[in-house]
Amino acid sequence: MTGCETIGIELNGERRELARTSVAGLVAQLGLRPEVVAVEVNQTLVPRAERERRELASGDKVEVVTLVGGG
Amino acid sequence: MTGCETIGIELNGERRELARTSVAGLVAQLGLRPEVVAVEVNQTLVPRAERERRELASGDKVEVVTLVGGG
Amino acid sequence: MTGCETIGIELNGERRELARTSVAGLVAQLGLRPEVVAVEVNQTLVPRAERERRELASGDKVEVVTLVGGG
Amino acid sequence: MTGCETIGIELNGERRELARTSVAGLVAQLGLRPEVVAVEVNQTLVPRAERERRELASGDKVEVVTLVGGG
Amino acid sequence: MTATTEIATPPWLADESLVIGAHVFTSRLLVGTGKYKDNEETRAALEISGTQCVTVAVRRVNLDVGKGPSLLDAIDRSRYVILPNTAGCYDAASAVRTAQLARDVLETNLVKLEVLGDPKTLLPDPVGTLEATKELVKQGFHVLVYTSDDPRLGVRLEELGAVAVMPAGSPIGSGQGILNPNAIRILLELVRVPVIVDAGVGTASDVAIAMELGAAGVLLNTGIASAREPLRMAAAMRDACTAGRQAFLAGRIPRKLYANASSPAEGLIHAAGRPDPA
Amino acid sequence: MTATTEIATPPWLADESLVIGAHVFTSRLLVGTGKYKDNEETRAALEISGTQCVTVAVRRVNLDVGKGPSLLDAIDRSRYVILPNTAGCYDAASAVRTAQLARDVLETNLVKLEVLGDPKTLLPDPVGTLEATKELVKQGFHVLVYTSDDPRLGVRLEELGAVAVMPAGSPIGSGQGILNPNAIRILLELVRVPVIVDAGVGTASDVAIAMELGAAGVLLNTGIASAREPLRMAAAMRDACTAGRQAFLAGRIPRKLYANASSPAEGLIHAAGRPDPA
Amino acid sequence: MTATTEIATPPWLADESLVIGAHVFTSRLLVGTGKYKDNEETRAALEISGTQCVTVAVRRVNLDVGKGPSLLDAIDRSRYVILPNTAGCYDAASAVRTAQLARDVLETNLVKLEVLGDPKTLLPDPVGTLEATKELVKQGFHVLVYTSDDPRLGVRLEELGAVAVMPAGSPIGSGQGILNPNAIRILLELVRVPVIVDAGVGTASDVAIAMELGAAGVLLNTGIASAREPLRMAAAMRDACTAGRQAFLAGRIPRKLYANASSPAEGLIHAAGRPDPA
Amino acid sequence: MTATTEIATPPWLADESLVIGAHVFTSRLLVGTGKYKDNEETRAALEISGTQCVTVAVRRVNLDVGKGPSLLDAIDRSRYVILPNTAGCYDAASAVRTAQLARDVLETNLVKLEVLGDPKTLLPDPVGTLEATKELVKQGFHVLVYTSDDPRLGVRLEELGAVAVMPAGSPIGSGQGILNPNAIRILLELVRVPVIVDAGVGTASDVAIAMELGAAGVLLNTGIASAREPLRMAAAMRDACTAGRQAFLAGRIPRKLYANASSPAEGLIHAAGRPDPA
Repeated sequence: MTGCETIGIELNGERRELARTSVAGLVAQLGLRPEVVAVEVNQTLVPRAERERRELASGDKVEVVTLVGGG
Repeated sequence: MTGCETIGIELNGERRELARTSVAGLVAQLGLRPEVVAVEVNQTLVPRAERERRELASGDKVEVVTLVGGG
Repeated sequence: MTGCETIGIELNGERRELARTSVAGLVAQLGLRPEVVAVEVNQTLVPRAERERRELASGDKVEVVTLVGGG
Repeated sequence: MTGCETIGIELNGERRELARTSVAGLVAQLGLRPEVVAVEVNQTLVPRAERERRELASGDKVEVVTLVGGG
Repeated sequence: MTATTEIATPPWLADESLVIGAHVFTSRLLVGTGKYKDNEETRAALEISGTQCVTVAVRRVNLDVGKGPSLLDAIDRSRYVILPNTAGCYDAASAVRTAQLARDVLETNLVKLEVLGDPKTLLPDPVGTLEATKELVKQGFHVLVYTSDDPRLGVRLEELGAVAVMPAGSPIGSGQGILNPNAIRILLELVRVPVIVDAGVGTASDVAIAMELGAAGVLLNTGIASAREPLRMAAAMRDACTAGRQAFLAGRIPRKLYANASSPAEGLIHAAGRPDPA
Repeated sequence: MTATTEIATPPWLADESLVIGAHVFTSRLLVGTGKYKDNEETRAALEISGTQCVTVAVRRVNLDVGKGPSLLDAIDRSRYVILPNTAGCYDAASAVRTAQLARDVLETNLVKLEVLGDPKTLLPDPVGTLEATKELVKQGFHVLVYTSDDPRLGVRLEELGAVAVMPAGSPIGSGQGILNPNAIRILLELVRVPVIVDAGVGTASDVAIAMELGAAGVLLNTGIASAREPLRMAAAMRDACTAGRQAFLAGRIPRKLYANASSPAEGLIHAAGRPDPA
Repeated sequence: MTATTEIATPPWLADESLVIGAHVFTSRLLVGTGKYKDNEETRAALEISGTQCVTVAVRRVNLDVGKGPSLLDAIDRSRYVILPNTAGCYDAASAVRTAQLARDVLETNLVKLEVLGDPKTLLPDPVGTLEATKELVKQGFHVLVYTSDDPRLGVRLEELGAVAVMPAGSPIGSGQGILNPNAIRILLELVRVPVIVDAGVGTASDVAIAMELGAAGVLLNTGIASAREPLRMAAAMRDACTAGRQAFLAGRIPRKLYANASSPAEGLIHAAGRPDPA
Repeated sequence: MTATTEIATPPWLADESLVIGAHVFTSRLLVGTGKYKDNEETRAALEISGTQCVTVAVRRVNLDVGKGPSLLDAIDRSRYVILPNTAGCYDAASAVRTAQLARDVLETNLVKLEVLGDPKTLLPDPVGTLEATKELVKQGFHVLVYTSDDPRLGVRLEELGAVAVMPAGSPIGSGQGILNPNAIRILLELVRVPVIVDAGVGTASDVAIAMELGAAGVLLNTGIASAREPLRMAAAMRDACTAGRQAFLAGRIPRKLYANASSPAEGLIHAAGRPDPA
C-alpha cells in the first residue's frame, strides 16, 4: 500500500526518511504548533491554507521556520 | 521738633530726601512687603530683626533688594 | 547649386540657419579651436577623426562643448 | 688638621660622609661637569658664582640637579 | 483607532501619532526582541519600554525543542504590532522568501527589510535592498526598509514604495549612536515617509538626539537587551524617546559661542570695587 | 522627608536621592526662574519640570512697582527648595553681600555662588570664586559653586568646603550642551560632593548626556524659558533627566567600530545564491 | 616613470606612490579648477598645491567668447594629469555622454563620475551612479567614482570595476570636513582600490584627518578657490596632505582618558611641603 | 635676528613671527625632549620638526652615570632656545625652586611653569599655578604657564604677568587633541599674550586644528616621541603646524548644511531624459 511508502527529503538542511505525507502531516509528525510555523518547499512558500493539499515528494527541500527574537 | 527733621540718603543708587526714620520705617514708607525684601546700609546687611532699631542717617547708602527670576 | 542650400539645426539649444556643411566646417565657421572642443550630434559623439566626414542635416541637434573650470 | 675632618650631608636624598669641602668641591669630587648642574643647599639655590665660597656643613640637605628630557 | 491618533492630555504635550501603513502608534519607540535572557525578560522589557511595535526574526524551527513555548506566547498581539524582519539575509531573493514566510505565520503585510552586505559589518547592501524593496512592494508588502544614512538612497527607496525609511545611526550593535546627524537631517528634508532611525543606538541620549533631529521614531534592540540592567534601560529609552520628541516639538534655543544671562542685568547692588558691568 | 529619600517603586528603577546639605531631592533637575513671560508661566514650567529646587536672583526692588506680587508668590515653598544665586556679581565681596541679603529674605543657608569674569562671556572668575567660597563657608553658608569644567579647580572648591560643584557644560545661555565630557568625567572621579552640571544646556539630549556621564544633577534655565514652547520643553527636560540617570545606572553597552547582530546568526534559511555567511 | 614611483629622500619619509590606472602620483592631493578669479589664479593655485592631477568640467562652448583662451592653456599637461568630471549630470545617460565628449577632447580614459540626485544637495544618486559606472567601465573608461560614504555602496562600485572610490566627506562645498570618519574607516577596510575623499573639505585639518584615516588621497576645489586667500590656502592644503599622510604612516599614539607624563617621574627634588607623588 | 622676524618669501605665505619675551620664532612648533630612545633620536626629531624652542626638565643628577654625556650636548643652543619646565612639581614652592635651578644652569629667564594637581591626571592645579606665576614674575622670570583651558583662569595668569598662556588641549599624553575648541576660541578673544596649546596633541590634525583656531603655537612631546616612527611624525607635526597656521591666515570657507557646486550650473548638455535641474 502507498501508506508504507517512504520518501527522502531535506528538512532544514538535514536529510530525513519518512512515510509519504502532506506538508500538514509533516508539521503534525514533528509535533509543531501549526500556527507558529511557516513552511517552504523547494524555496517556495506553501501557504497555510495549502498545507493539507500539498504532498511531499522525494528530494523535496523543506524549510520549516518560526519566529524568534531578533532586532 | 526732631519729627520734621529730614535726611538725605542714597536709595538703590538714587538720592532721596526723607523724614528721619528707621530701616523698618523706610520699608513701610516705600509700601514694600517686609518679608520679601532685604536691606543693606553702607554695604552691610541690616538683618530683619534689627530693622526697627537701626536709624538711618544722612549720607547712608541704602540698598533694598528682593528676589527675582534668575538662573 | 547645393552650395547655397541652407539647413536649420539646434546648436547648443539654440536654432541656427547655416549653409550645409560638415561638423568640421561648423567648428571652423564658429571660429573655435578644434583641439579644445568636442561635438555631439543627436546625443551621439562625433569623434574628432570623423568631423570632416560627418555632414550636418536639417533638424540635427548639435552640442559643441569644451572644458571649463570645475571640481 | 681640618683637612681630615668629615661631615655628613644628605645628597639627593641619600646620606653621605665626606671630607669638609665647598659646593664647588663637592661637584668636582662627584666628577660632574660644573656647567651642566645646579646645586641647592637646604632648599636654597647656590648660584654658580658662589659655589667656591659656599662651604658645606654637617646636616646640609644638598640637591644636585641637571637637565633631562621632558615635555 | 482614531481615538488613539491624538495623545489626549495635557495640551502642552499634544502630538500627532506615527502612522505606518494602516497602523497608528502613539509610542515612537520600536523595539527588537533579540538577546534577552528569556521570554519573561523580553515581555517585561517590551512592557516597560512603552513600545507598540516589536520586531522579530524568522529562523528554522529547532526540531528538538520546537515543541516548547513560542516567542509569540510572550508577545500580546492585541497590544503590540509585530514587525517581522529579514535579518540575516544577504541577497534579495532570501529576503523576499523570508518576508513571505513571516507573512504566512503572522498574517501581516508589514516587513522590516534587511539585505546585508557582509556578516562582519552587517551594513546594508544597497543593490540587494533596492531589488528586494521593489519586489516586496509588488507583492503587496508594506516595507520598512533598513538602509545606510545615504540621503539619496533613502529617496530611491521611497520612490520604490517603501512605507518607512530606516537609516542606521551607526552599525548594528555598535552603540555609537548617530554618527552623522547631518545626513539624517538632509534625509528628513528629502523624504516624505516616516524616517525611523534603526541600529547603532547605545544609550538614552542617542535616542533623544535622533528624535530631536526630527526622526519619526527609533528602533533599537541591543541597547536595551545587552545593557547591564535591561529593564532599567528600557525605561530610560522610553523616557529619552518622549524627551527627544517633545524637545523637537518645543523648539530648542539656538547655539551661541557664548553667554546669554538668565538673570537680569539690571538692578544689581552697587559693587564694592569695580562699577557694574551692565 | 525620609519617606521621599527613596523612590519607592518599581524595583528596577530604584535610585538613591540627591542629598545637598540638609536637603534630599528625588528629582535631579534644578531649574532657574529667569526669562519667563510671567509668574504664571514660571509656576507652570516649574511644576511640569518636576523639579524640587529652584534658583532665584537678588535684585534691587523696583521702587515704583515693588508693591506688586513677588516672585515668591509664584513659588510654593512647601514644594520647592529655593536656591538663591549671586548671578551678576563680578567680585567676591559683591557675591558675599548678595548671599547675605538672600539669606535674610529666605532664611536659608543655601547659595548658588556665581562670581563672573566679564559680562560678555559670563564665565566664572576662578580667583573671585575661590575667595568667595572660602568666606561664605566661614559664614556658615552651604555653597553650591558655579565654576568652569576645570577638574582641579573643582577639587580646590571642594577642599574649601563647597557642598556641590557646578561646572558649566558650556557658557551660560549658549545652548551648546556639554562641550567637554572628558573634563566632567575626570571631575566626577576627583570630587566626592555632588557634581551638578550648570549652564549651557540647550535641549533634552544635553541633559541626558550630563546624567549619563554620572552627574548628580543638572541645573538649567534658558533651555526651558527661551524655548519656543517652554512648558513642552519643561516636560522634555524632566524626561531627559530621568532617562539619562536611569541609563547611567543601567550600564550602557560598549561602543564598537561595528556590528554585533541582534538576531541569531544560526537557523537562517538556505540562501538561493550564496552560502550562509555564518 | 618608475623613477618617480618612490619619493627618493629622506628615508624616514619614504612612501609608496598613489597609482590610479596607468598613472603614478607622488602627490596625494587632487585639485579642482572651478571658482577661481581667472586662469592665472587657477594656474598659481595648482602649482602651489603641488598637485599632479586636476579635474575639469565639460560645458557647452560659449559661442560668443569661445574663441578666447581655453582653460587648457592654463594647465601644463606635461605636469598635470587632467581628470575630466561629469559634474552637473543627473542621470546615467548624460554622464556617459559627457564622459565620451571629454575623452574626445582630452584623449584620456580617466573620468571622475558624478551622477547627482538633486541640485540642492548635490548628493550622488546611487542608482544612476551604479548604472553609469557599469556602462563606462564597459566602454573602457577608468572610472573614479564620486559616491556617498556608504561603505557597501563603495564595495558595489569596486565590483563594477571602478579604479577609485571617492566618498564625500560631507556635501560638495559644505566645508564640513569628514562628518563620519567611522564610515570612511570601514570603507577603507572593505575596498581594495584607492579611496579618495572627495567633497566637503573646508580647511587644512580636514585634509589631514582624511589622510590620517588612511585615505589614498583627497580631492578638493572650493576649500582653496573660495578661501579668502586661495594661494595661501593652496599651500596649507598641500602641507596638510603630507602631514596627514606621514602621520598615518608614522603610527600615532593611542587615545587615553588622561595623563601620561612626558617628563621622568623619578629624580624630582624633594618637595617643600608634601612628599613626592611618585 | 630681525632678519628672521619675517618669513621672506613667497609673498602669499607672509606671516609675522611668534615673539615671546626677547625671543623671536619663525617656527610655531615647540617641542619637548622626553621619552626618546636616545640623544641621537632626540637630536634628529628636533631637527626634522623645524622647531626653534625645546623644553627640558630638571632632575637630580644620576650620581653613578652623571659623568656621561648631558642632554645639553644634544641640543645646539645656537639653534634652539631652551625652555626649562617645572614638570613634576605639585606645589608652588617646588616649582619656584626648580625654576631657579634651571635658570642657574641655563642662564635663561624663560620657564615653562607646571604646577600639577595630582600624578594620575597631571592636570594643573589652578591655585598653585597662580601663586607660582606671581612669585616667578616677581623674581624676573618670563613665565610661559601651563594651565587648563578655563578662559578666565588664562586671563588671571596674564594679569599676573605671564608672557604666554599654555592651555592643555586635553590631558598630558592623552592624545585626545583639542577637546574643547570653544574654550580655546574664547581664551584667544580674552588674552593678548601668545596662547600656545600645550599637551594632548596626538597626531598631525590636532596641531592643524589648534593653529586654525588662531593659537600662536603648539607645544608637544609625546605625540612625536611615542609615535611608532618618531622622525616621520616629527615631519608630520612640522607640516601640520604650517598647514594650520596658513589655513588660519588664508580664511577658510564657511560651513554649510549642504552643497555649493564647484562646477558651473550653466552650459550643461541637454539631458536625455529629464530637463536640466538648473
